[in-house]
Amino acid sequence: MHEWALAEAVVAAARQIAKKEGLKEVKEVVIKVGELQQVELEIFEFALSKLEAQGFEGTEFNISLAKTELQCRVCEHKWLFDKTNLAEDTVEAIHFVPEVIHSYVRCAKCGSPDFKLLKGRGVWIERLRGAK
Amino acid sequence: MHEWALAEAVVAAARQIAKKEGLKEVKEVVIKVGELQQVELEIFEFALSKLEAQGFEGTEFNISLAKTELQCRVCEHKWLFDKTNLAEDTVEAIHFVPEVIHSYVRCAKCGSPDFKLLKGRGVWIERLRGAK
Amino acid sequence: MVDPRKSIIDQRLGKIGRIIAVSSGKGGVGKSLVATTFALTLVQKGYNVGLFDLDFTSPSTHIILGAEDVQPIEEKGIIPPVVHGLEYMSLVFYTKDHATPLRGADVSNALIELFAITIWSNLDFLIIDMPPGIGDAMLDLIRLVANIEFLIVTTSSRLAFETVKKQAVLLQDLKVSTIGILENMKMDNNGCIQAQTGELGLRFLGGISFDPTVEEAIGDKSQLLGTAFARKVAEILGEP
Amino acid sequence: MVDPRKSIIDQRLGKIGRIIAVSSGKGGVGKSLVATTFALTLVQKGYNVGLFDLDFTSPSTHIILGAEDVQPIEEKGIIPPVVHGLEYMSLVFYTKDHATPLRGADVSNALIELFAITIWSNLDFLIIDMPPGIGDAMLDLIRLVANIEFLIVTTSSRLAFETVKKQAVLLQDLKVSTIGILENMKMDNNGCIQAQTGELGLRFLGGISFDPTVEEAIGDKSQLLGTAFARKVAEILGEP
Ligand SMILES: Nc1ncnc2c1ncn2[C@@H]1O[C@H](COP(=O)(O)OP(=O)(O)O)[C@@H](O)[C@H]1O
Ligand SMILES: Nc1ncnc2c1ncn2[C@@H]1O[C@H](COP(=O)(O)OP(=O)(O)O)[C@@H](O)[C@H]1O
Ligand SMILES: [Mg+2]
Ligand SMILES: [Mg+2]
Ligand SMILES: [Mg+2]
Ligand SMILES: [Mg+2]
Ligand code: NI
Ligand code: NI
Ligand SMILES: [Zn+2]
Ligand SMILES: [Zn+2]
Repeated sequence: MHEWALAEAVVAAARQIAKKEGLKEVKEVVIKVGELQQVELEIFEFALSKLEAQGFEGTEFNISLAKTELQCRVCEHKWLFDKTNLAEDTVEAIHFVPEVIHSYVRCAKCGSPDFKLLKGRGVWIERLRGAK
Repeated sequence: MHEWALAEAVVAAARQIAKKEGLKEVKEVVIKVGELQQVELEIFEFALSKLEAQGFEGTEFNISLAKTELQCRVCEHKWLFDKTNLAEDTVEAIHFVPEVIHSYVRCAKCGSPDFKLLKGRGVWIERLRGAK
Repeated sequence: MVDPRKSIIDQRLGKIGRIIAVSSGKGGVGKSLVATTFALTLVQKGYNVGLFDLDFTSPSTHIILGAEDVQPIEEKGIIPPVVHGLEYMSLVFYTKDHATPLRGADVSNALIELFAITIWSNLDFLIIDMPPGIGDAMLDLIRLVANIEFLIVTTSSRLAFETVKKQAVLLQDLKVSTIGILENMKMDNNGCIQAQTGELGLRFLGGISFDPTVEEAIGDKSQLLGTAFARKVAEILGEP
Repeated sequence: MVDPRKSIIDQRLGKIGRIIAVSSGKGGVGKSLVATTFALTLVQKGYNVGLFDLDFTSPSTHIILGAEDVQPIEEKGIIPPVVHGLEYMSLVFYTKDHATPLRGADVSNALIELFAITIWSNLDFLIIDMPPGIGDAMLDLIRLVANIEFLIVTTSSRLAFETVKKQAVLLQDLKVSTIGILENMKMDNNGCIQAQTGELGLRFLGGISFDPTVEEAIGDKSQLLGTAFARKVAEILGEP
């Protein structure tokens, strides 16, 4: 449910961008959600729909998921995040703060916790479409 | 003159890449040198030419300079590195370890030392051209 | 690509009176002990107080508080549990007893995430326990938290003060609000740190002696607040 | 795009017998004092020794050594100056008395640069003074320095040992060589840290008392080596 907080951030950011770019109307906000954070899309979308009232009446929030790609800094192995073998607690911890993945997950090839998140971490705004 | 040490690193890296890619012969190593580090190109090229003997007899080391672009994390201002107003000592310190720029240079717009080096830091290999 | 999280931080911190980061370029000077005791002292005075542990790779405040078996609640954000009257937040809720090997960029990301999703109530004070150094966490507070104030802790040792001096000069240069310098585990009475603090144009907040009873009191709030250390913290910082 | 610097590090360190990082998840436990005294002790025994300060944002070893007016020489790389018989390297040669607000990525970059360009001679030992924590510097040593060994320093305090324990378990998991745990500024004789070190399956190297004469000796090599602290360091680490 903390998805609500993330939705508020998206709306606040969209408002800032619209202002900066001098948009009178925001037609579409293109949002990417990284798989790592396991955002519950229904809640996130529900929150966005409620927040629409705050100046985004006609706005379409276009959300798509992005796979989470990780790369080991030691052996350069790349892999996609997969929660299958993680405990429920762990997945929940990563849900709140994705970086704690470094406490729980290791490179499958060399065992290192020293890997980068190449993409698909959390929630970001790809672009705004609007009218001036 | 520590350019020699950087040249050795380039040759060692080129050898590793060539091995990894199974190249029998390396025809060209394309090298970029970021302006920030103020590498003395004559010494660097001289060192490379001496090091050629070590397995890079016919290799062309193709060096070009890259401007140094910085961006403030506070106000997002972007600018190009310019040593004009820096003390000689400071330029020398940055020559050895470019990151010490954070001790001496501030964002011209907001005064912050919290900026990123977007590009043009030091020496890197852009690509190798060879024959298998 | 825009990171939306930064845009909500002002709003998340909007209902908080003062935000004070207990900081030091140097490690092991007593930041965590001072921050925790300071926060508890303010609670005793009747203020609404939050304590936020930003030392992600070596968190200590949960040990000092004896904050076991508490966990944030997930609502329209993360609601910090109340520990001894403090709204308390730490990454340790999510890392438990696992080591947390984070590079600076991860520290920064985790910090931004926690600021974006933690829902503090109408606090009079939010006290932040900082990691040592002048790296990602300090730089992020400066850029992201509009009304941040730094309280700098040092010991009497040259090894601590040389670093703290550089940090204090930097914060002054950057026009970041600095409450002053606190000398912890004070060794003698020569007033050397006090004098040097004055030369920097900063306020010397006071000195706190080494108190051998503190170690025993770690994890026990009442015992901690009964130490000479805590009385001194209250004397120096009780009316911030 | 390839960073060539990493490819030369093995060669730069190739003539060095042992590389020991004096480390701690916790700050202020005595890493810098132990590392410096350890290195000086090895010099006294006739070994060829280097001391490399990797605590870029709060460097201390130059103060402990009293290493003023020295500077590396630029040749086919950077030749560390010899200070009290030690080949000595620190970023402070380039940052002087300026604060060095580096984010983790900058720490990592500066560390790689220094490893790539510093020309050590045929050393028996390179002692590394680490910053606190388990961030960029520790992770980089693990990935870049093949035969790195960690010596972990703690104090007797729960606040230090809780963090050190996590670090030690992590290093064991990663199969990184760890010499053992040193208990500095030891407070009592209950053997608690020693027992817990044993439970971790690690070697307990010994305990060193708080020595009030150390502060006076900072910056004066002969005085430092005459302290009870230094005698104890020599006793514990003299035959590593
Ligand atoms: N005034 C004091 N008297 C006794 N012990 C102290 C005092 N201040 C701090 N300590 C102890 O010193 C150590 C470092 O304190 P801590 O708060 O963890 O420092 P930091 O957060 O700066 O790393 C801890 O073991 C703590 O209990
Ligand atoms: N055994 C000891 N006796 C007295 N003072 C000590 C002892 N060990 C360390 N110190 C002091 O404790 C402080 C922290 O030591 P330092 O080496 O700077 O720690 P670190 O490098 O872990 O931050 C310094 O002021 C140092 O002089
Ligand atoms: Mg602390
Ligand atoms: Mg309240
Ligand atoms: Mg140190
Ligand atoms: Mg020698
Ligand atoms: Ni949630
Ligand atoms: Ni040079
Ligand atoms: Zn790996
Ligand atoms: Zn700026």
